[in-house]
Amino acid sequence: MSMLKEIQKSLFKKKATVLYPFKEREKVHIPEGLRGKIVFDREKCTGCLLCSRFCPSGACEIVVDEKGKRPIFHLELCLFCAQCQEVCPKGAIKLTEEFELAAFDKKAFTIR
Amino acid sequence: MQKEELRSEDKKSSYELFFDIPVGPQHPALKEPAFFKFKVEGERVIGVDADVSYNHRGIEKALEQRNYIQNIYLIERICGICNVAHTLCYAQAVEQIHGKEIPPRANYIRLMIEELARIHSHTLWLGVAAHEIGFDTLFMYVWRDREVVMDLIEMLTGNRVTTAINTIGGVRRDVSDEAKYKVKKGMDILEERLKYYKKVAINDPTINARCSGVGILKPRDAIKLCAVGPTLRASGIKNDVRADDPYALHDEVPFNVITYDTMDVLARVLVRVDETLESVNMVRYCVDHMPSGEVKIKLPLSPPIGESVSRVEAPRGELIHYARSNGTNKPERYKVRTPTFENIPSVCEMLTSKNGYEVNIADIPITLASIDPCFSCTARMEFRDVSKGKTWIWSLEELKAHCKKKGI
Amino acid sequence: MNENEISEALKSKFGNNILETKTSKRRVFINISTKVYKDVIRYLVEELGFNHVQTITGVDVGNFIEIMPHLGRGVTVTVKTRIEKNRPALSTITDIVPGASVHEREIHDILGVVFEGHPNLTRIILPENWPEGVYPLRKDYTPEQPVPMKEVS
Amino acid sequence: MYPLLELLQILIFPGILFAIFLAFIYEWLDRKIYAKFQNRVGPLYTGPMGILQPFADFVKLLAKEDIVPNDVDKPLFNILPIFALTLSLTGFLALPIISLKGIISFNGDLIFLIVLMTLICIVVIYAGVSSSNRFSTVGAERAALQLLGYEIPMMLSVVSVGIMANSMWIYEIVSIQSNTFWFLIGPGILGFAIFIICGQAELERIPFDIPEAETEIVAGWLTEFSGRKFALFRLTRNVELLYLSGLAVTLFLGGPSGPIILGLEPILYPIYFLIKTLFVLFLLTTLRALFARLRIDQMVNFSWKYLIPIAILHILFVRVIF
Amino acid sequence: MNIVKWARLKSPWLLHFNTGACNACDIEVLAALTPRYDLERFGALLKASPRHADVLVVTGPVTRQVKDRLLRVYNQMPDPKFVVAVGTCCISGGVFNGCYNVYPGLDSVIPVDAYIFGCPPKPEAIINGVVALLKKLEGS
Repeated sequence: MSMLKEIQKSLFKKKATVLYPFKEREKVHIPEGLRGKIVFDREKCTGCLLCSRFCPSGACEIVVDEKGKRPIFHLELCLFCAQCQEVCPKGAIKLTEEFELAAFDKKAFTIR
Repeated sequence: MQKEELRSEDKKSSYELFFDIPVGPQHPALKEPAFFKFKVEGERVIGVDADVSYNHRGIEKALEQRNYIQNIYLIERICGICNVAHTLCYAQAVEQIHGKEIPPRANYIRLMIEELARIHSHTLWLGVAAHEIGFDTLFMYVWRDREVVMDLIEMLTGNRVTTAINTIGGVRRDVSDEAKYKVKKGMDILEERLKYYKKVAINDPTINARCSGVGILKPRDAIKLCAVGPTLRASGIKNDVRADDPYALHDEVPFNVITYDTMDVLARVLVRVDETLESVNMVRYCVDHMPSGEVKIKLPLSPPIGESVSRVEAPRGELIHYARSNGTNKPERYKVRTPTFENIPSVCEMLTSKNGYEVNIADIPITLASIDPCFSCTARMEFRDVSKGKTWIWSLEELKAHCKKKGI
Repeated sequence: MNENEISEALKSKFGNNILETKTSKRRVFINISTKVYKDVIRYLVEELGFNHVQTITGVDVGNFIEIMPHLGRGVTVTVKTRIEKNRPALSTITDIVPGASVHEREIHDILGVVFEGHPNLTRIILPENWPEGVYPLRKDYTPEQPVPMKEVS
Repeated sequence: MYPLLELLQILIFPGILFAIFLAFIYEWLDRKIYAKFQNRVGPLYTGPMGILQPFADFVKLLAKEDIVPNDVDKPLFNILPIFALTLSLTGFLALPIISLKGIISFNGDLIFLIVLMTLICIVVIYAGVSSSNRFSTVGAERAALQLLGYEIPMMLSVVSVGIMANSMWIYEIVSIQSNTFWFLIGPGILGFAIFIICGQAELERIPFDIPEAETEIVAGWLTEFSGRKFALFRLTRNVELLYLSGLAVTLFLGGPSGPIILGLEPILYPIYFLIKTLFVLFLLTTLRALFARLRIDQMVNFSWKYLIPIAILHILFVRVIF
Repeated sequence: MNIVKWARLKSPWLLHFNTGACNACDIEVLAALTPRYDLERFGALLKASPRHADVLVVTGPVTRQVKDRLLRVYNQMPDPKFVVAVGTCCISGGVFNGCYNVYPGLDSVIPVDAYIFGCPPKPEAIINGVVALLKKLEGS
């Protein structure tokens, strides 16, 4: 009857639930280096296109703007693998710890 | 012709009503789109027919069209749960073609993450198995404690499930001392909980009633049908790629190969729980003995012409990758064979009643679950069990027409 | 039994039919001619005890298709044999190892190789509505994505 | 008596409306306790502490599209949910709550209650068969088998109470208990245990949720019911939960009786009744959290090998004493 | 707010459908029901039969073989119904974009109400997505 003991114990134990979206946000486990939403720094980018070359799912689209070639990141295709961050020689791409990525539009998250 | 034979036999025993019970692609017992069609007679299962084409995504073709770095992430998405085993296997295959050894620290980190992933996979399985037999409380407890290892993986790699840690020539992230401390602390919690779950699995009357004597796979059949992994070890055969064909550092890190010889679902539960305990010890060993140094060597994008076979003991059993390169930055051919694919003939054997061995409808979910099926891995399999030399296949329409004719 | 002993044993048994052997750590690759394919497999399984078929790989190499069963649990023996692409047929090994059945069916599906004597060579992994005679892993097949539905029925 | 008052009693308190209200509260409590056992919180944001959750589920299901599949037996399929609800509510009316007498009370009403319980199960079997879905049919088959398993020990345990009280009238059973309280603490405890186990089977809850086993046969006999009909079936389940725990209280725990202040009976009786039924509910929920689902043959085996012999011995024992 | 709408918002019952995913999203959807996350707080239950469900949670790239079944399950659900696409593969095909057996996104097969990005999304992200969907419905 080891199960009986355990459920008796849990009757008086503190809940394991984190009341996430409304309360107790600070209890959510977000370690350093979590691979979340991409942030792109246009100033550092030199247009070397390495990110696009190594992106496994084609989420980096290359466009030309007034300063030359640059990537646009389509998060609906992104795998959050951080390969672009790894290959970027200038550190222009960074994956932040933001994970709350819900939207009603497929194209809602396009990082420019 | 076959159908007619079936009907004529049906007439002989007209009091028996045959049913098809479809399980999947959407079915609570299988969280994955495989499709099993069971032929049942009352509550007794007399035939099984499986189709796994629902999950075929054409990965092997896609692998030939992407370069070696992109392929890491594609390989990872073959299976989310055993992604570490897949990337490890892939990295080894490519490194073998390169003919290069990776630094020892990288090997230790690889092994540590692999074993953490094994703990994650086995505890996940334990919870799902409990859910299959309706033991929701145990399911909730196991998954609550599983969060410990999920947090560790998230801390070490940056994502809870898809780790993306292995790369060609080493690993992508180093492990800090603080992280090591947290890993050890997490292992202590896990060890205590796992010992408790082992006690529950052995002692609980309802678990025993549901699991022992169910889903028998005899050692002879297991070898004949090429079963792998815990399914094979629960039939009493000592076989583990980590011991037979050591990769990474498995010849240095001590561990035991767990076998049980009762051949049933309970044996598979216990094999997995014990293996998890072994993995806990291996992770501890890795943390203690990790040397310092580099974690990655730089390798050219295009390996030389060559071929290699790489094998890894994934949580579900032996995983094998075959790679052939042609000197460009894309592989010529990349072949993946996953453990579930190899185990499906065995599970069909387990699920067919014959010679005094009875299978109940209620046993289907737990028996299917007992091989820890991962059809996303497999993605390419259909099995037609031949019962009495005939295939039992009826579409729903045919069954209905048949029932109407009989006035049922 | 180590890698070299295996290749020596095979060479002494089959002589000239073993075209080429290559060994590395716990891996043996042997090239054989097609006519002794089944005998080599039988010898490996029944005499040398390599009774586990890890998988069977098929590769499209130009005018030929290469079929490679990988056998063994510790040392992996890869037997390679070539068959013509125009007339892809090979005898089955399911009567020696029943577990090989699924792998042969997979190859039949994706490369169109006919395994003679296979008890149930039917479609495994491709969808039901996949056109006959199209083999996705042949080099001359260019993949195209399915067309999205226009409206929901 | 006063017909208007009686009508009010039937319709509002302690009749149908009260039963439905209480049934919602009980489902909520059941879910909350179950969640607590599993170290979670359960429904939380629907009303205070999530207390309105069952009500929200009910209203939502009422407002959903009601699909009647093509090949079902339409008359049966449509009428059965109403039939099931009516049966369980009728049973509730016979329980003594505000006095020692239920609203429906006549000599021999215990037998009437047993028949009602069996009828609910038969409705379940018909519901499964009428949907002509393979999962439903298997579910109905299992429900029928399970009925064979638990019905006999349950009846035996009820009859043992009748023997102890020397009556089959609930009013008399309760009044005897209110004078002496040795029913549970004495020889009745075995009967109580059997009744609780069989009640769990009647309610189709773990470990006896075999007819609607989610991982095996989707939702069993409930698979094809949607919208309104499903809502009614769920409500039936909840009322049945209330009704069974009420019956256990009535038969073994002295019904609504307890220490009373004269003149306050109509207030105190329902309070005692509630406290006692909550205890029974807690027991039922504990059982649900404690076990895995049995297989149908194991369930029937268990019942015929252990429950029935024990129940028969219990009856003999009780007969010898009284 | 009218009572029917209130009830709908407070009791979203989920039906999980895997269209060929790699299991990562699936286990995260399942994990969202377990003690640490506990989707039941919002009244959400995982239902087995499509007839009982309100929200179809789809994970994985839609493969050729599974498309018809997906449509059938979708049609079996009673109105009003909502579809949530979880994970990159489901939203657009993701890494399988260009594979011969995979449709480019769930919205090319059935209409989708909400998207949850991530590969796989954290269970918190799934909870966040469900709450966002409910908020949107509240406003509409």
